[in-house]
Amino acid sequence: MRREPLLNATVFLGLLAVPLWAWAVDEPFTITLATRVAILALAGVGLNLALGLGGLVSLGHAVFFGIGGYAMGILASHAQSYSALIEWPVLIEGTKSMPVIWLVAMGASGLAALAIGALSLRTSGVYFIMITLAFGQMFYYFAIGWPAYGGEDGLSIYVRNGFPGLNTLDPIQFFAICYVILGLALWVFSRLACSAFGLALGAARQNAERVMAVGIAPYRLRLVAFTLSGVITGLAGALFADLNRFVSPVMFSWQTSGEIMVFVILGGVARLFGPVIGAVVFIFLEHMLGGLSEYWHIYLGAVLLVVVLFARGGIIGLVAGRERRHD
Amino acid sequence: MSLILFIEQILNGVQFGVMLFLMAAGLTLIFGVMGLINLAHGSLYMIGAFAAASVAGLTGSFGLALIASLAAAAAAGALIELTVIRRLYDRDHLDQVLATFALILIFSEGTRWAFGSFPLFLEIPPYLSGPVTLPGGIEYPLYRLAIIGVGLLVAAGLFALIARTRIGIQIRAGESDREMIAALGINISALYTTVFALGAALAGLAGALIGAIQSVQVGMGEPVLILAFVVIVIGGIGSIKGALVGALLVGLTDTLGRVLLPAVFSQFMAPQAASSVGASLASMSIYILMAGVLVMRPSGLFGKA
Amino acid sequence: MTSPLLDIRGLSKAFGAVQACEDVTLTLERGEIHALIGPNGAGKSTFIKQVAGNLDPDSGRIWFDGRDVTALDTVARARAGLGRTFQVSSLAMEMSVLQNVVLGALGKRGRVLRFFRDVMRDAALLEVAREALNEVGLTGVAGTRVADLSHGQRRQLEVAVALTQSPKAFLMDEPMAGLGGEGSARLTRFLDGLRHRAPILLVEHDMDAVFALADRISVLVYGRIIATGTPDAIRRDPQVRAAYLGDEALT
Amino acid sequence: MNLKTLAMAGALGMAACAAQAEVKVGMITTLSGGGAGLGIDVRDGFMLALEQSGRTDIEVIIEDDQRKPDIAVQLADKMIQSDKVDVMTGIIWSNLAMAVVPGAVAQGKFYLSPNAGPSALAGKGCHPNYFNVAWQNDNLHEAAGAYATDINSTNTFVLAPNYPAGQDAVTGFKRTFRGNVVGEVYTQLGQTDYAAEIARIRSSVADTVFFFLPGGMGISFLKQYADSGVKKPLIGPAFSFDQGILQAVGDAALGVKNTSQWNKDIDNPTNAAFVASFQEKYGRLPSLYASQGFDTANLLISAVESADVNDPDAFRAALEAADFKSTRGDFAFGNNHHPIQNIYVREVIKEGDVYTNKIVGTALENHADAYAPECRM
Repeated sequence: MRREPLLNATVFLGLLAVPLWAWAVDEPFTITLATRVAILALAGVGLNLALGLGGLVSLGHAVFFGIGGYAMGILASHAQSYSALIEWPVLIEGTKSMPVIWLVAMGASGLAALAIGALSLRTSGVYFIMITLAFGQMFYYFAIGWPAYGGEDGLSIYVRNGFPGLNTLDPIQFFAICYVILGLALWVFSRLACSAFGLALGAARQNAERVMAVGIAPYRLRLVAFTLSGVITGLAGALFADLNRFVSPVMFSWQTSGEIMVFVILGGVARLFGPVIGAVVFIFLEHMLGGLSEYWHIYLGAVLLVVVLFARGGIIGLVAGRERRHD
Repeated sequence: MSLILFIEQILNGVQFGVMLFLMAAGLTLIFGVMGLINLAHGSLYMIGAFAAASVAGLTGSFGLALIASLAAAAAAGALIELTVIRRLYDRDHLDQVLATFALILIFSEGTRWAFGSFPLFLEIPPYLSGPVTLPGGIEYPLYRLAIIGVGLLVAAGLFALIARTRIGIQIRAGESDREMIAALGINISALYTTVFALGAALAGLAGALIGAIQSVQVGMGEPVLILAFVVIVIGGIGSIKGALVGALLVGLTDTLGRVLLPAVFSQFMAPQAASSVGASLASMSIYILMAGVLVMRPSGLFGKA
Repeated sequence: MTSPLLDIRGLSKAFGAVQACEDVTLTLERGEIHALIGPNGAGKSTFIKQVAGNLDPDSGRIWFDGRDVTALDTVARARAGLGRTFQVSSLAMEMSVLQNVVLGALGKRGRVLRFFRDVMRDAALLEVAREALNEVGLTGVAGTRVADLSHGQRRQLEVAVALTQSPKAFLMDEPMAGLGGEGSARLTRFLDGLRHRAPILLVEHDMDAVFALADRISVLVYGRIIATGTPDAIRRDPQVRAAYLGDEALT
Repeated sequence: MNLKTLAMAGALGMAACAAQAEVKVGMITTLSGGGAGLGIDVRDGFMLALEQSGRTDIEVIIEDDQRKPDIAVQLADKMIQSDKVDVMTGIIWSNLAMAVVPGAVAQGKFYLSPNAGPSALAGKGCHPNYFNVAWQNDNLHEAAGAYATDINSTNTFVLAPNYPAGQDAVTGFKRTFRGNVVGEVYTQLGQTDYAAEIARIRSSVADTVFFFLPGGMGISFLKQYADSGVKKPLIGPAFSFDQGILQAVGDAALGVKNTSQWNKDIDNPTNAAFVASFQEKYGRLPSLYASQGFDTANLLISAVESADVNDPDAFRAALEAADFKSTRGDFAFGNNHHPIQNIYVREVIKEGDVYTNKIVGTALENHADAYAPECRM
């Protein structure tokens, strides 16, 4: 039995079992935590597409996370106050329907990723890291200074948005939605990874010269990957906003980008379940260490340092050994 | 805006740029020689400021405080180079980013643990405080002129170090070809530790100098760090000249953006809205500048392609 | 008589004061192996990069298969049918041997933006890929990670990837580099048969291979072609002897 | 799960574990990272009052929000869902309050704000279960405007960060200021260099400068302003002049006028006892945040004494009565559950080696906030 699939299955079922257990014993906060893990893992799956498969070290993925969040916040706040979003040239109303919000979030973050990617992918290496960071900062300062939707105060939505046939206010039902979406995203990721696109993208990460010499343009591949990545992270942002019933510019901050990246690296870059395991461990650490000391960031830093220095390939690498995805 | 005010604002931009240069020089040196992205550079800046504030509090001497800042930051730099950083040279940027991010967490909370949550006190020494009148009737704080002076001295010193000295030759060799320095029989580990400590000392000096006119507190390093990264990316990573030009560009863009953009918007908007929109755009201006430079020149102004 | 498949005219490239390539004119006819030789620093790499599309020439034009490709980039030239192998093996090191050749097959067939079908189960691509591996004799290591291959096997894989492209012409940059005598001999035999499928522009240091294989040889010295001709003619050319080839090399 | 639970049973300390607490209080505040000083002061003031009351039936669960809205929301969910708290308190920052408070009160919890008072919660968004023990955000700025008017300032220059609280500050100041605003500048949030702004102040015709720059921003501005040689008097709200910050500013702050609803020299027995006991227990002078934490706890204790928290209407009425001894002297709530109080003008002085404030006048008497009329409750 290969250890990585076993680990993946354990984690994925565990992520289902814990909230079900919490539901049975009426510990709703544990369900909320599990939901948080699922959503952050989803954001990580998005980043992993660019970072893991494409080798694109983006320190600006908070942009898409934030756009997804604000898509939810803006639509729901207009629905909440019964004011139209746009009256001219066509009347667009707000909405409290999750599926509509998701589509808007994915569309908007995808467009943003397309535009940012088109410019950023002209650079590479450190320059790419920094230009994506710069775009993140632009959105961050814009959101803080933009008074229409709350500026730094953000937007509060009093009631969680609805999904047909479900009561989203019930923690376990909202968890179910997030869990299913995470599962779908993982499935999409696994398909992409072994598709023609995934092969070419991976090859472009390892050796762009080779890919060009066989007549494939890496720029286009990377732009598509970056856009898809933004779409998934944007969807996570919309769910995250719904979990908290709140959005704020913090979602755009570079620390948010950093945290999403930490999930991916902690779990294992380019591994299917890397972001999931990373998010589980991160949230767990946050709660364990946060209880130990006010200065728990010291311990978090130490743990991260140990993982980077001594557990190359992240936690999955530690447990399951070096990646083997060959026929 | 009067000419005098405009010149004063240009001076402000230059001073801000020079301050950024002190941070950026170390970053770009470390990247150029070792190929390392050091997010913890902001922590070294903070350590310099805290060391200076502590020593100034004990001895009352600003000179000793500056020496302490150099020493403390260099020592902290050498320490992390020996224990952590040197394991990262042959890693990819991703690992470097994460490991040095972890160092930020450790340094920030460690400093808070040692010094508490309240800002520390560090003041301008009496002989440098207050304004002086420049030709043309411009009143300008002496201390800011001193910062410009120190920054330009450091720049000149760095150029001389790299162009003239033995270690400069080694640094240049290291930038162009890492295997070559090994072949030349140079002790690479010692060179790397030295360069890292030098970069750290510059950051510490910047922290101490700036701490006197700003707030010495935990977390003071990260905003400056991001700006310093913007600087070296605009200038081209690894280039000291690029860092200087980039720093001045960023300093001037930021200062003039803050001054001019609200004025521009007030031509056709209500004052409060104009001021607010102008300020928003001003805070985005340097990032727009950076994105623009990179789109035109993907390796910065003086970077190697 | 048809026009040459690859027709390079008056190519020049300078780096500052250094003229790395000066008025180079060279053709590749269908069915031939045309070797380019020259001492180190003669400008062979600069020349190859211009032909492949990595470097823009200062002046001169490149015609390929009746088309002016001077303005096209590497990707477009590869798509036009120029199959390239690199001097230093340029492969996706973390992938398997089979994945590398499938990648080659994929490039030629251009259906990269397929997101859901498992590419390693695509029968059409696999057939091309396995055929190429078979030709170079790498079938046995199809599942091995490239990083775990020997140097010689990587050289073979370079050629296999180029084969999957079914190119109209091969551009091979020192394919024998680092191969032992036995490996060179085997590759020489293989290339000998390949010329009938597509002509080869061969840059090579291994003189045995060059003189065994080439229909024509061009000699590049200091960025200029000083002679072009059959191996025999080159062997006898006094200018070549004087400028480059030592007497022993020609006997 | 409750590793962070700080069970507090009055003077008995750890014995709380065994006691059956009647009232559970969830405190979400900022204890780590930037701005931790404010949260620590609120917490310490709050716990001091609880300890002095000797009550064993109030259990306090304290959590650190790291100044992140999403963490604050998550903690609120935990406290409401798992810990099943009755009353919540502790939040320092308006943006975090806006993230937590509407949801918490909608779920039937009481929220007592020890610091943040965003206008959205004072006007149309007021709620029967929301009480603000500190101030509405505009109050201290309104007092600054009133003071500037009192000293016959005709032209003033205003400076605030470009975020909602900054824009509110300027709005509040303008509401009571009768002179001209000749310059209005919004700075970047977290900005550390104010040379460009100071140059503009120097060249303007303003005779006073109003600034709202909380935390490290204020320290930087004050130091740079003092060094610039510009002599125009500064006026600001107390946030840039609390005990923690003043020591880092030093002489640069001396003589600056600032407005506050509290100071350690307000003359009443409660305040004198508070200042003395706080200093004794924690070894530092209390800040206004500590006083707000202290008052919040005493308000809660007064309500617990006279009503059962499980009877929301009675408990609410007990809170509205505000029958407790405030460090500010008389204390009363307006119709929107925000304080009606005096706001004083203080001046920064040096007592021995310590920089602190003394009250030099009263800017506004029995002042209610401007949003109260919009509150229908």
